[in-house]
Amino acid sequence: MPMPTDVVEALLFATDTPLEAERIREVLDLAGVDEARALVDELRARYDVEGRALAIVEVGGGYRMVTRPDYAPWLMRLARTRTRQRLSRPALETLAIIAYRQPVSRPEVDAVRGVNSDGVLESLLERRLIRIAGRKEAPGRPFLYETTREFLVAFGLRDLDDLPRVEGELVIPETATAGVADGQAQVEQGPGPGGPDVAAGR
Amino acid sequence: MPMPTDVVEALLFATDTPLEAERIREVLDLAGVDEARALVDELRARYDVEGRALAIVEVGGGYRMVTRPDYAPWLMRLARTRTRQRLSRPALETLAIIAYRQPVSRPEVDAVRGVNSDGVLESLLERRLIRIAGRKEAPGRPFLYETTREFLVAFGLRDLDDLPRVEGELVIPETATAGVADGQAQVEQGPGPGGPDVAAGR
Amino acid sequence: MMGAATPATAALTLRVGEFEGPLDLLLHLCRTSEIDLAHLPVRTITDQYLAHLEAMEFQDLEMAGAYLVMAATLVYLKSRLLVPPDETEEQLDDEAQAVREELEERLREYARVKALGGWLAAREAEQARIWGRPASELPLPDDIPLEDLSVHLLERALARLIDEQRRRRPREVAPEPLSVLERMTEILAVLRDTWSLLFSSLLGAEPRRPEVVVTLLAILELARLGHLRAQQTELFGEIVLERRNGKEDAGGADAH
Repeated sequence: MPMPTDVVEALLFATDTPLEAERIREVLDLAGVDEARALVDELRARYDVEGRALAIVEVGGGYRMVTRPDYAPWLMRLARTRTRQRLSRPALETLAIIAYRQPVSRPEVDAVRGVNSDGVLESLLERRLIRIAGRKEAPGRPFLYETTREFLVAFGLRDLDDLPRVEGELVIPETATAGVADGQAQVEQGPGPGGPDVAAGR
Repeated sequence: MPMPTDVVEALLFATDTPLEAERIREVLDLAGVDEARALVDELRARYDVEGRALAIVEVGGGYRMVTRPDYAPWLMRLARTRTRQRLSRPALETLAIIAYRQPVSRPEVDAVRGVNSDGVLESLLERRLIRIAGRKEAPGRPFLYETTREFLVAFGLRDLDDLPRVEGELVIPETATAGVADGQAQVEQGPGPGGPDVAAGR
Repeated sequence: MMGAATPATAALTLRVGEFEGPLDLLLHLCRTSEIDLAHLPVRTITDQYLAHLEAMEFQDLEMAGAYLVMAATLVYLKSRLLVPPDETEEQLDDEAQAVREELEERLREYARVKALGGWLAAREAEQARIWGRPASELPLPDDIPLEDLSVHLLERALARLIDEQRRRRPREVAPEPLSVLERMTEILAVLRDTWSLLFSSLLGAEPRRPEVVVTLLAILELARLGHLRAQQTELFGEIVLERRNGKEDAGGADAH
């Protein structure tokens, strides 16, 4: 009969997305999530003591089995091409704004960046690093954006608290008063909810 | 400095196609294939001694890291929870039709999608994203489906008017059972727990 | 010297593409002149900004507009400088001073965002050094985790359907019993990680009849498609399932 930690090992091996403690609990029929966490911790400690190629990391609200960074040179030689492209600077900056101020609307993102963010938001949505979280209770009812779990995984973050603290608060300037944003950040007022601004550019 | 056997472990972990001894030799810059084989054998022996969840097998002209067969029942349970926690593309498509054209009957959904939607509707019902809104006054009196309050919550919508506008109109083809395609007016309104806000505005 | 009105000519060769927008350019000018973001020297920075603007070539009208609006703000500030001009302590009237402070705040804010963007980039690079298990072809990349659902996905799904209808390509009606499809997905996912398994291990402890039927159908379909081989060594014995090392294996290598 397999030991519970070994079952956890099998489960972690068999998932390519982070495995939540709750799902471990469910699959192993454990009484509580804490028990599941304890099993992972035990396995993780074992991996760390042995100091081999694999490690267990906590990311995006779950656990993942990954190779340690020291092995990158050989894995790169294995030429498992990574189709995932690096994000551009505008994309990273937009992501930073959303990560800190979520949920946040496009006009607000525009105001911080001083430029239109339509295209960037679109590609971040496409890569599922952000999602639409609803609409803002403001004129034009613009969409609100927030980061996804995929975002946490892509950047190796356990949760949003893993983001570094920034000196001072990130302040989103009022779009109406922001000189630069005038004229471009202003949402074209649609006749009703779901107005033309939403349909634009699709 | 990583040990060669550990490098082999990393390589096997990161590939799911059988890894040939020759590839291992190449990546590790070994003198010969025998040396590569010896490393795998060493790793394999270590795995067997420890008797844990993972094993290394020789198949299809190469080596693979796999879970031992004893763990299959748990992996199957895991796969099932994974299925439950994701929405497939057909499910998303069906959900879109219902969200934008609710209430809508199964024959109508089938006609738009061109496939039988029984299974998809089932899984959407199970995930409580849709519910039965009543029966259509049409031959066969098929069930009508509409989105739920949980649907709104999952997508961060206040009400259905918050849905993004889509250019163009989805045509619901005449179906054998649906006498009037646009017969939404004659819906038997089920004043269920979903509340009037869900059905409103369409 | 930051009092110099003419910016370094070397800086003028910078292309538009190197800046994310007017704030980025302004920040760059401040950084190269080691300017304190809390005390923006209006005269110097305006001159430098305008000089750069002249050297820029815009392809994007909207982007050009954003740069021009910033230019207008700076020129406005410069015009409100009280005379006599004092190089060390620039004085503005209250109204203009408010605009300056807002601009300074936005600049500091942008500096923070830029720093965070840099942090994320480093983080991304770090993540590129670790490998997880290869993403399986299954579940399909289209499958969305429930917590990452977003209305733009519904929007696109509907747009796709409408588009298809427009092109009048009637869809073929085909049966799609999803639970069989789902079960196929599950079985393949397990077989990826374990290579061979017993039929009985696919079922729960107390399998219900429909579950057995669906599982059996899924296996038959997978066998037909060449994804697995099912073997029964003796009559009424256990069915052993084995993943077939076929073309889907070769495809899997570059599927991620």
